[in-house]
Amino acid sequence: MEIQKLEAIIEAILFTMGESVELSKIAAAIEHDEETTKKLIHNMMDRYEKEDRGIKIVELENSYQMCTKKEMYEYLIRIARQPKKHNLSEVLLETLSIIAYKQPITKLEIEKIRGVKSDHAVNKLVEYNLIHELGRLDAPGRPLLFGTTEEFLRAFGVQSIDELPLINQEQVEGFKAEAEEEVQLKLDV
Amino acid sequence: MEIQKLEAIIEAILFTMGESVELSKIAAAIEHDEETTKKLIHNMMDRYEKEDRGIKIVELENSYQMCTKKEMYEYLIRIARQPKKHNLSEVLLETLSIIAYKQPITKLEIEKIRGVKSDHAVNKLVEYNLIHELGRLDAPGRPLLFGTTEEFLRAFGVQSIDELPLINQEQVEGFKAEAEEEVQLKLDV
Amino acid sequence: MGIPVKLQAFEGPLDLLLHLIDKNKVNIYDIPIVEITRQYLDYIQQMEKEDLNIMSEFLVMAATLIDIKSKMLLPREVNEEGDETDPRQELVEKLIEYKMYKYMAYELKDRQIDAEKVLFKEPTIPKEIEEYSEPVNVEELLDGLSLARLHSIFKSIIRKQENKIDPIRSRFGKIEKEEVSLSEKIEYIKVFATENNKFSFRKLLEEQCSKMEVIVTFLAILELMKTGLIAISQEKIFDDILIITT
Repeated sequence: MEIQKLEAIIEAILFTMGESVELSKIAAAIEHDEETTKKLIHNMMDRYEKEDRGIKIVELENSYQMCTKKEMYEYLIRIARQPKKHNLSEVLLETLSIIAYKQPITKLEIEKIRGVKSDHAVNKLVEYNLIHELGRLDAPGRPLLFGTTEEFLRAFGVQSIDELPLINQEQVEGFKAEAEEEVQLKLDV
Repeated sequence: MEIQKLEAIIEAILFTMGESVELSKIAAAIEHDEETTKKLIHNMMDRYEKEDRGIKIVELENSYQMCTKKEMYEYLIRIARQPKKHNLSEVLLETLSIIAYKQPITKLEIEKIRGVKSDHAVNKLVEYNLIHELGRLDAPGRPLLFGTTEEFLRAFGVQSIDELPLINQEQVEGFKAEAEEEVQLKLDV
Repeated sequence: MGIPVKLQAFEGPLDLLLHLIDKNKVNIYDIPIVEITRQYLDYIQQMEKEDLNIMSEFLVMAATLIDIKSKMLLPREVNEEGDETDPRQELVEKLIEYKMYKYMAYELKDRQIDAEKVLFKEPTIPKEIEEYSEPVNVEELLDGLSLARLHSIFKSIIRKQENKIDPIRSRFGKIEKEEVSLSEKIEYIKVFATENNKFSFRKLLEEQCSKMEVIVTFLAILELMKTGLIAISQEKIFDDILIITT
């Protein structure tokens, strides 16, 4: 077989295995002795290194493995961080609203209100830094209490959690007053 | 950045991820627009194909994935694990071909074409991850719509569903021509 | 024309029909309905009648064939354009479509054989990259979410929760608990009656904390009246009821 064909087989083997492959196995697959195989692989290693390639072959105790070149890491990170487009699902929004208005609140209480297990939602909200642990309830099992974070308040432009439900009440009142004023104006005209 | 460097990055990304990577993600990672990125990748695809390489890049509906060339199979199988095989019965293949060509399609429509109940076949294909639910039809009962998955493209070596073997219409014409010929023969006799 | 001794398994009525058309070497556009129908019926007679569901699908096709057969005997129907319609047409179209997909299935099978020879690779994402996680941007996360919206979500959850409580069943729950037993209540009133010779029914009720207790107390009073331990008197309607120990 031509050298090119043999190298192609070695490339395919190292690629698909992903992990390190013993020299003896590679040699058996291409039906050549280990010495020849080793020479072939070292040739490939040199070429991969010289050429502008994203991958290379490394030797590890008579085994070989294909891997990415270190210089590629910063680009790989860009790929790795892309899929994590954070967004608030309905479940998360629901859980967040309960915590915002009922804090400090235990997971059990949240579950009672929602009627479903809420571990995942609570964990996600903690991960998103929208809620955090406030301490423990002085009750059997000493369950964790959750509340919204400062970041959460800041994002809504609210000073403290006391303002949360009130703001809404005030808003409603405000709307009412406005509406009444308008009516009054109309009557005056 | 030089083209070689960009190609090296793309190679590293596709190698590392192993799975299919969307064009948009690759483009974002190399900080180029999708069109340029696509051109780059297609250039690489051509070169991988021409050169004596063991690996190649395949396109799957606007995503790209690295894989071994099929000529390598006989050597690889001496080392690598047999890739999972879907042993598809005639019923499953028939149902799958209907879904592939008619997607999005409801179970009822499949059954109309086949003339038999198809729950089992559809469920099996979903289980094999060859088809999946695409949503619901805006019709009474809001029936589920099915379509093929990326795994389907991979399992059948198809780039995109538009590229499926033979276009319906042509095939129909072919059948018609065949039939007419037969009729003609009879008339001639 | 005979049926093959060994019955083939057919996927469905269309599959069988195509087989018969092929076997008879007839044109799909010009199905000799009488002959094909006869063979079709012969075939389903030999079928194992174990699965009625499968059987019924074959029978529907048989009925369709017989329907076509009878229509063939009648003068041809004419459509709006004045053309004669072939009663077989609908079936032919169905058969052609089905045949096409069967053909595609073979094509797919061929492709699959090739595609199976391609091997992929598991992701081997270096640890440094895998462990990297983008810090969450809270502002962006909450973008488009107003306090009013959050509040309305909260309100709707509370409403939902309230709706979940079945008013009738929730009361059943309290009865089941039987916190107040009638016999205990009777004992209680007996003691109360011996301590106070004459007492107000209303006052007695005021001492009861739950609705359930009120009801049981009332029942206890009735019971004690029946046994003659107490007597009651009321001057005018809606007046307080006086309970007197006899």
